Amino acid sequence: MNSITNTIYLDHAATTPVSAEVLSAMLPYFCNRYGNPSSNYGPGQQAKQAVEHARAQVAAALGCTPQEIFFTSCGSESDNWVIKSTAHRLAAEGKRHLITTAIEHHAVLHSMAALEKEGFTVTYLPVDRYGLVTAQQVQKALRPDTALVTVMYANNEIGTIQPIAEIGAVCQRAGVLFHTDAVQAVGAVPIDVHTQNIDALSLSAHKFNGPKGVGALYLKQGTPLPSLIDGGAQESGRRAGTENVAGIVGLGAAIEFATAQLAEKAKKLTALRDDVIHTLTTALPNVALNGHPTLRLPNNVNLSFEGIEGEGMLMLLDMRGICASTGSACASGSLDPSHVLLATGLPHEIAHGSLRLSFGAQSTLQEAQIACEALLDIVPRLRAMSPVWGDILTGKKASLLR
Amino acid sequence: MNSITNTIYLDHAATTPVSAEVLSAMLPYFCNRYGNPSSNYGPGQQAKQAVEHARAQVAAALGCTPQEIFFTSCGSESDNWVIKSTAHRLAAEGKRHLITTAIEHHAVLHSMAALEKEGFTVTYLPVDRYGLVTAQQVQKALRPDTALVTVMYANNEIGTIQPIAEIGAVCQRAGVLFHTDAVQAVGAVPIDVHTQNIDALSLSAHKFNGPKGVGALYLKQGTPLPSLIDGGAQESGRRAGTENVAGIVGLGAAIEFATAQLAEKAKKLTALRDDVIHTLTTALPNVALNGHPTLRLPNNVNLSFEGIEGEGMLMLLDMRGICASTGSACASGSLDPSHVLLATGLPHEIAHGSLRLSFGAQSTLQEAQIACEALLDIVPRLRAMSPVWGDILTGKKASLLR
Amino acid sequence: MQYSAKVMDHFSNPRNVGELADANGVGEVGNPACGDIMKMYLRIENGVIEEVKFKTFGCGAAIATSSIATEMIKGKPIDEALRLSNKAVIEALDGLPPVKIHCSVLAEQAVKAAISDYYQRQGVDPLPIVGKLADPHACEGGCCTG
Amino acid sequence: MQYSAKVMDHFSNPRNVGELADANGVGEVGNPACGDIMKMYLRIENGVIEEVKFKTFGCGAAIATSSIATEMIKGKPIDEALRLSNKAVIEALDGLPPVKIHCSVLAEQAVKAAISDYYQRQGVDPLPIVGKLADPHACEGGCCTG
Ligand SMILES: Cc1ncc(COP(=O)(O)O)c(C=O)c1O
Ligand SMILES: Cc1ncc(COP(=O)(O)O)c(C=O)c1O
Repeated sequence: MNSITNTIYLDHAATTPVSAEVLSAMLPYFCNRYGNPSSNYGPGQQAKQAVEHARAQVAAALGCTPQEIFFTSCGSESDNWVIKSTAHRLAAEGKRHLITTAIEHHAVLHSMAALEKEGFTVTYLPVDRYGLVTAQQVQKALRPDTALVTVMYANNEIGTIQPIAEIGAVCQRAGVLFHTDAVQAVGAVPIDVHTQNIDALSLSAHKFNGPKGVGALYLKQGTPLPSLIDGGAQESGRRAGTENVAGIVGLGAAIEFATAQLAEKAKKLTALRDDVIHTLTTALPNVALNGHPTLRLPNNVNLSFEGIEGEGMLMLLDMRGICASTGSACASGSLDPSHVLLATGLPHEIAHGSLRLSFGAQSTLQEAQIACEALLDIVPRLRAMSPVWGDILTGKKASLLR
Repeated sequence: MNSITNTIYLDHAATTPVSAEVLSAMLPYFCNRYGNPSSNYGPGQQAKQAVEHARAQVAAALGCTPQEIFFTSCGSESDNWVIKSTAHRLAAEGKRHLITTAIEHHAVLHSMAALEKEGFTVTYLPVDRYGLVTAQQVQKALRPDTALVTVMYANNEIGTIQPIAEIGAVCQRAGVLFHTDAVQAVGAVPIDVHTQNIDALSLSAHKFNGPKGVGALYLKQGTPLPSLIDGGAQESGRRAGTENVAGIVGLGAAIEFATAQLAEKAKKLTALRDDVIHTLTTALPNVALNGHPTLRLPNNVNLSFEGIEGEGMLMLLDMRGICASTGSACASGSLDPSHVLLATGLPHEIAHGSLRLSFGAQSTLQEAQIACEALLDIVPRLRAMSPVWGDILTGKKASLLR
Repeated sequence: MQYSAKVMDHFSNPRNVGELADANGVGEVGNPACGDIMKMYLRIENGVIEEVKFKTFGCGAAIATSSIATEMIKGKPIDEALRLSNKAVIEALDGLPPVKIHCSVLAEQAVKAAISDYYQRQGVDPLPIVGKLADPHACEGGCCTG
Repeated sequence: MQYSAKVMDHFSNPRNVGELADANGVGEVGNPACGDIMKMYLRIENGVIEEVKFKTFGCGAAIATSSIATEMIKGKPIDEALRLSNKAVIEALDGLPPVKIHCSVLAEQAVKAAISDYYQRQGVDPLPIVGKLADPHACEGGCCTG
């Protein structure tokens, strides 16, 4: 059972609790070791050492050097920084083309949209029904004026893991900077920036039991990148602002814990995941898995339940203390359902009926079973109210599931 | 005595400890109430309410509405955001001129430098010997193509407080956006954005016993401002990134405490400040106050000690467990001493001999006295080693102090 | 989403769910592609709505507004049911979140669509009585996106 | 600033501080406007540095490098003192932070300037012996900004 009392929290892709170990690593840096790392006296240097220790922890987790790690305030900042600043820098050399995918997080897509407004050209690679892009697609999209390729490591909604090393190799051969938004991947799957040919990588602490409001950008040694936030000489002069020392310490501790437990955690969660998928797809009719069956985050379940809408499912789950997520527009107040689900070719009404369960290090089999039981009750109940489901049952309407 | 054990911390302008009350307000939001404010279920909405409560606390402290407060990751981000995004937005209308002062924080000055590289024109208003600019200077500098005026509320090095309301009135009449970097002022002096004609204001929690890594931008209702960090719909769609809930709660609690205790704290610190200034300037020869004698932050002492250099002072203070700051280049590894001190007309060698003591809510008279006693020992000791001081004593060199 | 207790009640215990085999007026508005569809079944006798049922595919507010709308028109004369405004639906639910306001319009439209259907079946042109209805299947009029 | 224990020792207990009334070689390098000035006083007898004192205005590293440089040349023949390199100064201090490396150059230059002055007072052209010295008062050569 999770620490939000009486709650079964199955939305770890949205955010995770700070683990007790991480919080205890952070605690001294609020009221006691509160020095400014830029200060030369003892307490300042103590804070600086803590920041540098965290930098080494992040570097160790990614297989790079500490000098290649820059702390930011979140995954979104890391994405914005590398995309916008690279585009602006290379525009001077006439490179005004960027490549990404249709299923990126909004931090990437809206950065691209901002650049398009400025006159940049962006290629959005389509994905297959599983949410996959291929290195060949990237290869074909490359142009002489391509400034950057950014492809997310793992998708936050459907959990699909991309062929990062292959895409990185294509970019490396072309001499184009390759960035990956690994916000969902770090702490979940093993990453090595060198063997995977990654030039830049975004991560965010709160996705792996670290605190919210702190992230990092890995940037390959020697890669120029103008600042997004100018000012003081923090982060080797590349990202200004007094360091969030406690947050950075938390990020360092969290990534070290997550990486150490990675294999064990992945094994446990993969079993849990496949169990839940099997239970729900066999016990209920007209349910389909979204995302790839195996090239998938160990903690991600994303299902579409035909004939019903996601917000209602979430509310009925919430009433039982179960936290989940949906790609339905109704839960987000936007016109369209998830751009990710649509990009995989799902019709709108199926996308509206999607549900994401994302497990965490502390999730138990019992929690997963309670959630499944709840859905075995909730889905039929909502379907009984649904005119769409009625039409499918009576054959007036064909099923849209594939 | 401060909570950095055996330390007399007199560098509150650099950063402050998180107060026990603020930390206890934050603590539930790490491991327990860790929901994502964008999530619709209970724990998410609980987090959202905490963020909105903090927004109301910040608004109450500044005299604006909660809808006018946007949380950021630090004062530097707030500065960069309002300056760069306003410039880029108004450039489309042909407004490519900005006005600021010579003594701003680097977050402002380096944002301006970045814009100058893009072809914007920046007027840097000079200051008088006390570090003051006047509304008349702003008035004269305004042009039809001026996009923004930004003048810091109070200077971080010399503590001088600017005539913000008058400058704001000039900008209002001219219809030009007026921003003030109030990172040093919030929690130290009373602020009311309406009566002071402020359109935008930056603040940072760690300067008033809140946590590092969280700040805010006040932006007057109806002011367009493109995002610096694009992505999710957080902060009314203006600043993406999963909210730093614990940090934001800490910012809210800290600003409420600081504002509640403001008058009392200011009275105590002003007395402490003037006592220290009096003690040191009377007991030691060739010492001069930097900044304005009365239009000055209650907690700021900045003195120049002729004939010696600041880093040495800091080191000898540090050996006695006293934390302070200097405008000397030698402490920062830069070629020139503080641009602020130079802008007030101080010769380089006097600027190198500057020392800043900045007190905090918890500072005691005893701590101030220990620091003074230490300086009464340290300054003569360094002067005894200094060929410059020797030459002044023997009359071979004239004093450069005014 | 901050729903009132009333909304939560009608969402979790919706009144009058189902179909009416002997309905003489049936209206359907919304579009599953937009995330919501409301189907309203009426049995009208002597100008009075004797029986009403609904089926809704949609979010919590879609279900709650349908449910309360059926309660508000049940047993009422047609002309009173026609005066059911989305405002009245919102008030009866103790308010709706801003992004969900349009759900109440959808409920109002569903009632009107069912009454129109009733008149049509009676061979009466509904236009002068019910008025012109908005395109019942446009996403812009969707429940969550009004 | 991360100074070695050796630097901290020489900074807080500098050796040979002061002036020499009977110095026969005095060198001054640095510029107070750049934040540092080192003045070195030598009494040279029979080609040997019998006595040495210094005064320094400057940062911790400036004081420490001056101090250790005086120790390293005291009692040494001139030619040995002339071979004092900034590297040797850095090593003797167990290292200096990167931004402070130039302080050691300043200390080396101060010794050379004092020896040049000695030769000049003796009516000997120092150039062939000491070599050309860098502009002793340029900020680029400053202690903290090398
Ligand atoms: C006047 C002023 N502006 C801006 C900043 C930047 O704030 P932060 O370090 O939170 O980015 C500071 C402090 O560092 C400051 O004193
Ligand atoms: C794939 C992906 N990228 C970026 C982000 C943004 O991270 P943050 O909320 O820390 O800015 C998230 C999570 O919100 C994410 O899942």
